[in-house]
Amino acid sequence: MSDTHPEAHERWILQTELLWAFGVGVFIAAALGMILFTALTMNVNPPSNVERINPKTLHLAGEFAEHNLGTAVGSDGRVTVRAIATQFMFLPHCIAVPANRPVTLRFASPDVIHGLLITGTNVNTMVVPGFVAQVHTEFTQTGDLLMPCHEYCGLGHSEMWATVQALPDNEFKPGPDGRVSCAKR
Amino acid sequence: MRNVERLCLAHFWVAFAAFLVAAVLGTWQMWVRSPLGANVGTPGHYFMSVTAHGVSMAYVLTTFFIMGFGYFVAVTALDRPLPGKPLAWAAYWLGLLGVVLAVIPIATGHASVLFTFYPPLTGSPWFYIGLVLVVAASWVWCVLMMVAMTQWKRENPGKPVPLAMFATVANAVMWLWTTVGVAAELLFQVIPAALGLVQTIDVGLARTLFSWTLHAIVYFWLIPAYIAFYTLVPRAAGGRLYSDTMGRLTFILFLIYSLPVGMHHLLMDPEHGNATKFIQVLLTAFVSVPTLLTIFTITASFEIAGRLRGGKGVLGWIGALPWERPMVLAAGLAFVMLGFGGFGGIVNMGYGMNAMVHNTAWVTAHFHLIFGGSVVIMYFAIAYEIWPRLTGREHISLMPLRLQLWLWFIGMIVMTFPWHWLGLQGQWRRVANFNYADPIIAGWGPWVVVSLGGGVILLISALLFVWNLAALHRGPAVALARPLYALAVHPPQRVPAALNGFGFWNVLVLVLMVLAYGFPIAQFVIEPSPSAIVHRVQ
Amino acid sequence: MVSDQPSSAASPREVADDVDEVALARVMRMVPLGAAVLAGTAVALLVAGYLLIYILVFLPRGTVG
Amino acid sequence: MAEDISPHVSEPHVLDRPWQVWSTVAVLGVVLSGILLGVLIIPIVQGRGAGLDAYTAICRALGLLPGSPAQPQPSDRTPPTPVSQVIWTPEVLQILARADVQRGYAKVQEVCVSCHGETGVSMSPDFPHLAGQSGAAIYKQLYDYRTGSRVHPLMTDIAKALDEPVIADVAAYYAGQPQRNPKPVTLAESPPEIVRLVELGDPRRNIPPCAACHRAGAGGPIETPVLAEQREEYIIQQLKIYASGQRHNDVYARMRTVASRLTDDEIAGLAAYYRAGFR
Repeated sequence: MSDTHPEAHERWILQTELLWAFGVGVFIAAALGMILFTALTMNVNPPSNVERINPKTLHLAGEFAEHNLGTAVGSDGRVTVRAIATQFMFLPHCIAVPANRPVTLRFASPDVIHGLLITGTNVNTMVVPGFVAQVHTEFTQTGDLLMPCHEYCGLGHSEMWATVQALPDNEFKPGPDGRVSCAKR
Repeated sequence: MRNVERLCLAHFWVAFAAFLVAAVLGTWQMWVRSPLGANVGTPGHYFMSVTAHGVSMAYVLTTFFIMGFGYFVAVTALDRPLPGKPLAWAAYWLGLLGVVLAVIPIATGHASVLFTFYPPLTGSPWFYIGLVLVVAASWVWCVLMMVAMTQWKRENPGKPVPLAMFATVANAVMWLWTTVGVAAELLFQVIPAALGLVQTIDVGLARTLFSWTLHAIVYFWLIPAYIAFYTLVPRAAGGRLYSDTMGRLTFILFLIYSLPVGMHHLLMDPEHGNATKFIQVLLTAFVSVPTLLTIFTITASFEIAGRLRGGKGVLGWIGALPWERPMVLAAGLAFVMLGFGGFGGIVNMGYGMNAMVHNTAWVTAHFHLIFGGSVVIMYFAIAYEIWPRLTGREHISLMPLRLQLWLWFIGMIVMTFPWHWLGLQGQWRRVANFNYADPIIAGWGPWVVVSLGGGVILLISALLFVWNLAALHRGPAVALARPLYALAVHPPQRVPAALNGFGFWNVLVLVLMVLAYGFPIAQFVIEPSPSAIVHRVQ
Repeated sequence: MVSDQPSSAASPREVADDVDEVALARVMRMVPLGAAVLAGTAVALLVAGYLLIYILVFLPRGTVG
Repeated sequence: MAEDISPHVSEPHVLDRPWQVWSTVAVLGVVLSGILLGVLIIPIVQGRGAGLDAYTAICRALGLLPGSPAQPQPSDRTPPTPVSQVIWTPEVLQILARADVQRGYAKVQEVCVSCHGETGVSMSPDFPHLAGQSGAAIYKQLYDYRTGSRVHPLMTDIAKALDEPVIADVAAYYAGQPQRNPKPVTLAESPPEIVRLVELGDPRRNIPPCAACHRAGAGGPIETPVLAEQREEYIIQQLKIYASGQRHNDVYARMRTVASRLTDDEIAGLAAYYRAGFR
């Protein structure tokens, strides 16, 4: 404490704290700045798509009926994957996706909360009954990837996983109906 | 001590008994999911254990420790008897009844829904009612803390409330705000479903209400560790607290910023849009401010102590600190773990980057390091520091205490560092048995075994901790209790009312909660999401 | 149980403290420098690590939205 | 250090004003900048890149419209008939809960006794035992027979003759019939690989444990049937026609997937395990 009045020294201490707080503010701005920069320039968001769907009648008809699941290439060339996360398996069990091309993955759950990630990629979402989970991404690597259910959904949770085949362009060949299924390995 | 010793000891022993059981279960779980424990136990056993581990560590250890420590602070910091002591005992027995009510269905496999309840999975109603009783008991504690402070302020007009008590009441006020979310979810959604009164549940609303509690509750657990940082550690290190005002500001910032940020647990959920998620990420960035202020203020307090003991040069004071004292050692180790855990946290908070780590072992590593590491090691240090005052007996030697703290630190680092690596590889959470034949998972096996090693070290440390405390009941009678609470470089003479009470801050919290959680909850009230059929795990 | 002195004393003398005021005055001329250096580098490392993991691990795994 | 309390320190409430003003400004500033960035700037910039007007992008960011503010929403084509028409709604569950066992018993006497027996113990190997079966499971199978999602030479016509409340009554009646609880051969004697299939499933072949759905209170799908004490031949036959896909009224192919991954002796082993009365 310098010989000045304790009052002045206490104010000096508070000034050092404010200086530190300013430094902390710079660091927080750096972290938030990176988030803002990639959001504005590369559309990097957490996957969110507030699209409601009735989990109880999911299997009857519509987008998530059993026959409509899997990878489909639209007339405009957009690749859309539709899959179901249900107690204790994903349907389809193997999903084929193209590498280095924009892909939209859509999931729904007819029963409880599930969640999924694809190892080595940024595909990650919860699958909440009542909503369609949608992830827009691009697979930057090829090969067989693992897609486990990463949210507790009952006693069979540990056995609930599917395989994702990220195929290079020459192997990703849609059939006449635009559907692509996994290559038998 | 105005005979609250038995009340505090009763709370602490319930807390540490639950802690010991949960530590054993945690280690068993890590063995079962490792390559060494393949085909041991069934998923039923595993998820029963995960539920018990979560409930014991997150609800029983924390709530009872915080209540016990709060009663201790209210009596020693204010130096007056505890108001409504019979009420405190009633709350204790209510909480204990709640714990028993919750543990029975867990042990019989009727509540394997984990401690974060995944509706529409619904357990036995007694499980939820038990937890509500524990929360109700903590509400009584909050009222007693506020009454104690108000009475003290009436008896000492104009004088600043001691920092330890100010922080404890800040924690109580924040906890009352915090429990609104889970109370609404349990009372209006989950318990009616568990009782069979309703057949469906609005899952989107349930997750949003639970997220309201899910983050602020970790600050309810964390603030006692920060009370130790600000009011016990500077004295133990033989120095002064660098700034008392900054201490008050830190606990006020915790009260304000820990509440409106819960939705960063739902970044990967489909039921909220990007806008509300970005707002909550930005607010989450500001919840790191009080922690970063604390790091500076307490390191400065350490520097004062180190220099007073002859530390020279820019960092010479570090070596001069009395590391042989458990409170000082624990604070140092806690800061290291807070650093690594904090790093894990800002990565989780990274808006889009959360997709890289959500629900992977990275998240498990984050909260084991911050809660299991820096907060719980400070719980140990607080227990070691105040046990002599509660039992009237002194530790024979500090060596076993230091050994226990080191083991906890080493175990935590060995357990959680592999988890960070495995999390980035995609290892997902809550798996009873891995398919180690899969080429991707096979690579994880050795790292899981390394983290199992860390788990075993933690178990040894947990056993040693309870042994140290139990042994102290038979230690030699203590001669004279050293003064406990730290003194600031400038003890506060006058403090603005804003830094001496919470009236104004509650208004600010209300405004923040309306801005941050208003729309997300309103969207379910305006148009409920399609409900899901209840799946009973009973 | 030996009663404990309150920490809310108006003036420091009321609370026994083994800190000598003159030594404290001498020490306080240097104090927050060491803390600023240590805590500053720690926080800088944290944020640098955050930015590195964002650029080197997260972004190469493909965009997400 | 000066000892006196300096006189010019003003009263607390005067000191208070700046604290309240500055803290409100700071906190509201943080939140409003968050709202400005999150609700306006990011969605509008991202929307422009995806060809969305500002209003749509903001509504998508807030969650008032489905879709991401940064990507066009994929279109969709609807496919042909579903696998099963049963919908588990609160109303259906109420019908099951309020089923009248007496009326069910009367209909059982009239129709079901000849094959399934009065107490649910069936007369021949190719008719399943129904004693103690889950009410929801019987309800779903009868409903599937009625809608043609499942076909059987006898059951299709019988189910078509029953309307929904009576189905619930028959289901409730048989669900109420006590199982014989034969003293099961001890767990130790049943082959370990079968016990492991029931308790742990097989992570390698992505088969979840049978107990994860079929054990009471496991929290699995609502329509999961009870397998304990079921006829061995019936379980084997059903697993085989699931594997071949001839029977396909299991929602999202849960049983078709599992059955197609089981070997024949595993199927036989599981059938013997459950006939022995294990839960």
